[in-house]
Amino acid sequence: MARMNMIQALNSAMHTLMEHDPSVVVMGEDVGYFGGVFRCTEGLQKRFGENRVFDTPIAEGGIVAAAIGMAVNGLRPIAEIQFADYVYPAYDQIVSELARIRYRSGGEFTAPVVVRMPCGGGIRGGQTHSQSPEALFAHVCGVKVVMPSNPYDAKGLLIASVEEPDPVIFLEPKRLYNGPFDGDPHKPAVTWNTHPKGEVPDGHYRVPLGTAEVVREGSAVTVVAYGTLVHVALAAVTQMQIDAEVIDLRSIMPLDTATILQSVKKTGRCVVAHEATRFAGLGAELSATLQEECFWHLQAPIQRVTGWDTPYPLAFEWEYFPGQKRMITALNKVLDPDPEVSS
Amino acid sequence: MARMNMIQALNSAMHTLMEHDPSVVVMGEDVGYFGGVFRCTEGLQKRFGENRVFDTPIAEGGIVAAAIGMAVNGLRPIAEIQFADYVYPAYDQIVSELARIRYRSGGEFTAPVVVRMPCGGGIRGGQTHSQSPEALFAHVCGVKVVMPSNPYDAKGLLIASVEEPDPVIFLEPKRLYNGPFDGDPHKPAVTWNTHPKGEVPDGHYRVPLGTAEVVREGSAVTVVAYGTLVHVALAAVTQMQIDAEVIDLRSIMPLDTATILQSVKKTGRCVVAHEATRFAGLGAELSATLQEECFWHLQAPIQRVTGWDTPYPLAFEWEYFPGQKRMITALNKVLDPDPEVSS
Amino acid sequence: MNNKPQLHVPHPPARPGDTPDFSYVSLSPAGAVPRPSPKARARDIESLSVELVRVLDDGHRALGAWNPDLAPDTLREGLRVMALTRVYDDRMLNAQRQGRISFYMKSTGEEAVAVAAGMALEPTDMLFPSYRQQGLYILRGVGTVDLMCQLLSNTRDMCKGRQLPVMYHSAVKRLFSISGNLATQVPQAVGWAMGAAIKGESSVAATWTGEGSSAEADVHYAMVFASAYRAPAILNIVNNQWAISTFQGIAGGEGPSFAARALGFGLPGIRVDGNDFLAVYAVTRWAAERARMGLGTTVVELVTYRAAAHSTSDDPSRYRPKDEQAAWPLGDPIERLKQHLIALGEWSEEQHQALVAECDEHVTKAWEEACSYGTLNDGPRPDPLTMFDDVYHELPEHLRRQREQLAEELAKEKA
Amino acid sequence: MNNKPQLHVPHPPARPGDTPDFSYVSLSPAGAVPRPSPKARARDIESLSVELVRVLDDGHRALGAWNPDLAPDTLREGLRVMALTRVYDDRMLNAQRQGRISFYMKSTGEEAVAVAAGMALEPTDMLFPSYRQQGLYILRGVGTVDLMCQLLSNTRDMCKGRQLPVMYHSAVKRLFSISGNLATQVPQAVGWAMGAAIKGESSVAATWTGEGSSAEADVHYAMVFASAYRAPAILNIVNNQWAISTFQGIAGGEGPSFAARALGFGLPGIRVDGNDFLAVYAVTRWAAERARMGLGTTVVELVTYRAAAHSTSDDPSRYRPKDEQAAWPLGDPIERLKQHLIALGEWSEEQHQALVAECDEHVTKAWEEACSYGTLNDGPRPDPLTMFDDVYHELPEHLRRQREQLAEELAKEKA
Ligand SMILES: Cc1ncc(C[n+]2csc(CCOP(=O)(O)OP(=O)(O)O)c2C)c(N)n1
Ligand SMILES: Cc1ncc(C[n+]2csc(CCOP(=O)(O)OP(=O)(O)O)c2C)c(N)n1
Ligand SMILES: [Mg+2]
Ligand SMILES: [Mg+2]
Repeated sequence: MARMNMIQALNSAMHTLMEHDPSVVVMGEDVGYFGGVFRCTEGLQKRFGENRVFDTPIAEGGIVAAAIGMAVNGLRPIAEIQFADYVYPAYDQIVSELARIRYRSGGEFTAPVVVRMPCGGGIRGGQTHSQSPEALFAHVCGVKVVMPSNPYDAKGLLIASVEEPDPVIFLEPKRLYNGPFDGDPHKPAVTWNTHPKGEVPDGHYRVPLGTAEVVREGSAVTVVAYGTLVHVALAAVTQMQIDAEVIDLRSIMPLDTATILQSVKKTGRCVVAHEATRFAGLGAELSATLQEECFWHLQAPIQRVTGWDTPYPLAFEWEYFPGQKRMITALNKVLDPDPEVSS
Repeated sequence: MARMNMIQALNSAMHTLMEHDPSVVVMGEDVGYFGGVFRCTEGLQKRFGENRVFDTPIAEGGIVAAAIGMAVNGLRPIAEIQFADYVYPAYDQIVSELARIRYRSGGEFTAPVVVRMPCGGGIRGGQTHSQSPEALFAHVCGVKVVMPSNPYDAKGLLIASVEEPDPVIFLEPKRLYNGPFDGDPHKPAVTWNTHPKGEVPDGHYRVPLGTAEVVREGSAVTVVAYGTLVHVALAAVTQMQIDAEVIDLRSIMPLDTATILQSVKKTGRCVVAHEATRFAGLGAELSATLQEECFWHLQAPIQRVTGWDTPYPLAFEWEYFPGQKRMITALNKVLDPDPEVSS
Repeated sequence: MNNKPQLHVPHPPARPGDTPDFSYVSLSPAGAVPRPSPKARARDIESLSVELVRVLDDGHRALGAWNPDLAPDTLREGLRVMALTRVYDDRMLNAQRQGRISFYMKSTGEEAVAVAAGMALEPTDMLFPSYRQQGLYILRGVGTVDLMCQLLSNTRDMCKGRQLPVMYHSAVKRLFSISGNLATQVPQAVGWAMGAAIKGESSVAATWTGEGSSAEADVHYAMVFASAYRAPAILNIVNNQWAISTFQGIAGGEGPSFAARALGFGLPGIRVDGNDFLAVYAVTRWAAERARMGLGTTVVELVTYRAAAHSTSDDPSRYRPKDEQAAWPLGDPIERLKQHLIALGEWSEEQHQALVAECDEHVTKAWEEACSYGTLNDGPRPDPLTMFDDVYHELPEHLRRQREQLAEELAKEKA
Repeated sequence: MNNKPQLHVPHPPARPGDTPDFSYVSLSPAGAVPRPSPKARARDIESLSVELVRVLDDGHRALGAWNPDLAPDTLREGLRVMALTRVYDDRMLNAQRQGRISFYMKSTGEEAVAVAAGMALEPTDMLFPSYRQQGLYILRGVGTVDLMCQLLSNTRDMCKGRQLPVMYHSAVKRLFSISGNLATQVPQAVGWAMGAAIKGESSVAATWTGEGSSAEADVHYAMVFASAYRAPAILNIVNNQWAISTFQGIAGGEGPSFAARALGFGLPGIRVDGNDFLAVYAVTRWAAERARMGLGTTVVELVTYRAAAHSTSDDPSRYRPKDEQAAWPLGDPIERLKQHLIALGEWSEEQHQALVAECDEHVTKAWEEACSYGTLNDGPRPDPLTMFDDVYHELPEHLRRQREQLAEELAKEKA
């Protein structure tokens, strides 16, 4: 056991994986000698050599394509995309190829590639360093989609993802790299040092894909969140002193529907939350499924807490970010719905 | 007025636009001399010359990028992507550029490009000639998204889209090119000849973006659909002899929420339907919004009728396609919900 | 030359009604292009990208340093595979016309770019073809019945009914799954080759893509990565002059050749007569040898002509002269190899007729067997519920439920 | 040369602690490279892609056929803009260090690739820069205050608070909006140029992108389209040796040069000393003249060195020797132009000091004014509700509601 931030936890995961399995390789822009712009791959090239950890040209489509070829050849590539905002040049290789190879070849060929990328805002990155594109992958069958909210899960999920026979899009909320963040930019930053999930085993362990975690039990309302919004939700319900259940999805595809449904059937009220834009975002899927499955238990319409349907503006980052205020408004609506107003 | 199928209507729209506005140009793979693999651009090069209608290299990203540059230079390009399944190489230029230029330049630069593409299945196209990627664009703020279901709307929407100051993703359900299709592949194909929406004015008219059409009035249940599913819905409710209201969205972004809400508040029951895969599809957005806004009016959970969350398999096209059977099952569920089973 | 910029749009030399004209195809005499050592530095052999490597001359003799000196048996084997490919293509086109399969794409006139190249490689080399190299499947011994079952989407379809006809694959024969999305396989092949290098294996990856498709980003990625990492790969660009209705000049622009695209990346680019079995074999062998020595990727432009329609959905008479193929200066690959063997005294018209008859019979038998496993319209049908398999390695909960829902729909149908 | 393939990974010649070594940069003597006619056929001038066009020699004289023979006033104007750019960069870096702005990117050491090229073009030519050509904005007279307000995201920010610092634009000055997504502007510039050709206008589009970014698909698209349609465009690849921590060899691979990538497309590729004001001017002028004659696109590789950190988020001492710039063989563009002017008797150290002082004062004043419109931490702030504008040309209903919701959030905050 050691205290780690999320960067160290991811680094530890890659160390562990590479020690155990010679077929694991790490590739991406600036990941080699430099160790990555967020330092997630620090020390890997020194330890495992250039044959297994190397810088790539700035060509995200080429990175994913080459990783696919390597995976078809029996390797287990971990490809880093420097920012999730820059994954779109690789979108065709992900959607048309990575997600389809098993299917279209009747299961004969597979490409178990993990594509890691930092996502989300809160670091003054402006509209091209802040995006959360998970819905754009969730809608594409054939890839799995993961987003940890803490160091422990980050390591366990990354190990599970690399060991997974299916390709995985691994999204890392960069605002959480150095500490949990409850959505209040005015508070001094906190580190993972005192957080229970900053306690990370040294060796090999997995957090299985497709299992959500109930991070806070409660019976008055359910908040379904992932990534940064888990911390915002916890802070908001604490502040409100309500008996809320908070669920951290961790895995977006496959989705742990059972855990969510069970909770909402219990509470009868639900808020779904993410940082990504709202329209046709993952919150819509969660809300739609929940109302299909829990309709007769619902005491109020499910509310979505999300980023606005605009790009992520630099100067208005905190007005964009779905922070505690937005969360509290939604929780209040759900706890005390007004049939006149909301319909 | 003339009788037209959807191909002729689109062709007529482009003729009309190009006659009226010298800045309109048409570009894409095989659109020039040949007139397009679906013949939508037939005769345009002959009429307007190679300077305004030309073949492009097979490089969808280049097509959209060049169209952006041309639009920034004051032209109004209509770019054809041969199949919607092949739009992903252009995804970065659409998401990061086309959708963002107005915003990031504070409104100083704009790129009013229309990207046309045939979508949807039902023509034995298999997994790479059948996709409906509308949700992947709807989630991206800054582009508008349109899908006509008939010749009249196709022409009016295309004219409106090209005259629109914002970029538009224009999706054409190719199964509807030659006739309405109610989802039953065993019936003989019908043409647009006898369909009222096959009656298309010769000259200039617009169907404004953001306006849905109530194509059938009713009070028992609302079906919200677009593209092929409009026809499936009409056939299904006719077969069931129920007093259903059927709404053709036509425009996905902006969405005519007012028309849908009004209908669902009236009927208290709703099915949303599209051909695209279900998970995080547009149906989720519709369902989520409806339950937020009409919760207290709903008599039953909203049901989604969609393609499955698999690629579109060639041999099982009709098992994949959300046809009347799937529609009827959903309608029955909504009309006669079983609180025990569905929750 | 103009005084003002204006949009220049490349034109094919001839449209329907015009006289075919291939004067734009620059040719070198057979035997004329020197063969450098496979260890040559790329910069010293740049002229290979604009000349045309040819071995067989018009008198059917094999000339010059690129002559691979193949044994007659090898040549006959090449002829057999090409002949079988052609018969297979012709028969499958008929099957499509008869409504037995829904779609087909022929490789007629360009059989050598697959077969000769494939023969020059080792069975352990991995191939990433496009949809027009069926010759590779036949060469590597994927059963004709298996191929046909794919076309029929029947109960024995290797793709389990999921893919358009011709989108074959074979893991055991090291033939990668064909994608409907053009050119995506090209950088994948480079990645595969990088993997071989990482593992210290001496296998080579070879990939094929059309000249039209070379405009896609993936071909650029492939060259960038190949250049950086010296991947042991061969990138074949099949220049068959047409991309559906689009003339090769739209993708080729003002460029000297498609092979020349390699030079800026420090990769050798070789332009070869794609209808000359011996030349294609020799160039592929050269590139493979070079790759196996750790000297990286070669780009090969195979100059050929798409004699058939693009696909069964296409009608080329709408955009090119009907008699264009007759004017094609590089002839037909089967005819040329046949005449060469005859000139060598190793083959005869009679033997050739017998070969074609044999191929015919083989295809007929195979077709009968394949149809017995189901066709579009009758016979056994694969189970629709399998459509949920292989999206992931296990069926996730949401797909399990959708599968159940479909099963109910199907049950209703029966009821 | 090895006997087995193995993954070759290109290395920079020196990492921290090593002695800098630029022997890999091939140089030509000033004045040595002949200047062909702008009407020359691309294939006849291929050597320009590997030689290095230089005008200024080590003795500060202007030599050879590429000497653009500029009037001293023009040279002084170039010097002034470069000096102002450098002062601006230095001061904005300080502002970032002091926490007044959140982020900054300097162009130090590569001012000429923007300023000299920009001066060689007409005001009606459209420019598509990357984030490291601030010199173009200064050259075209976008107000320093306006640029600073962008950096400050304040009430007068042209980007309305939406973009990262340095992502400027100016429609009136024909400077396209800078994208955070690398290289996307390159094929857009070609599209713009195609548009000019379609309209029959003689304006040229020029674009700049880094050598690292040249690996992106967009650069390939740009060359493919430029080659097909003879677009009147200039594609500048700024090879400043580094892409963040990544050595130029990762994008350059085994290639002879980045300029040489053009040749396979039949486009001229010219490699030029990017720190030589006169050479950059001359080459740009040549390419623009060619484009205006309807002869299409030229690719220019500007060889320079990124003297500063990649951005304020970067620490280059982690990946390259600290003293690398001192060893850079092409010196500093400002120093070289200054010495040339002095050698001509058209400038002096005193005048130069006065110029720098003037720039300094100008920047100080501008900064004061800019800050008065608001900074990160204090002063007036733009209205957050404007974030909903310009997503579309009109506010759609869903954004109107979201805007209302935000207004309520903000009202609560105040309350
Ligand atoms: C990404 C993508 N864009 C467009 C298409 C449609 N398409 C299929 S084949 C083809 C022409 C390809 O021409 P070429 O590369 O020359 O190969 P050939 O058919 O001549 O063998 C096109 C445009 C596609 N399949 N994929
Ligand atoms: C598509 C994309 N991928 C990655 C990045 C992250 N990134 C920003 S600058 C940069 C390096 C660019 O290097 P180069 O093109 O050489 O330009 P330079 O910074 O040297 O001017 C990278 C990788 C990005 N902005 N966009
Ligand atoms: Mg072709
Ligand atoms: Mg650089």
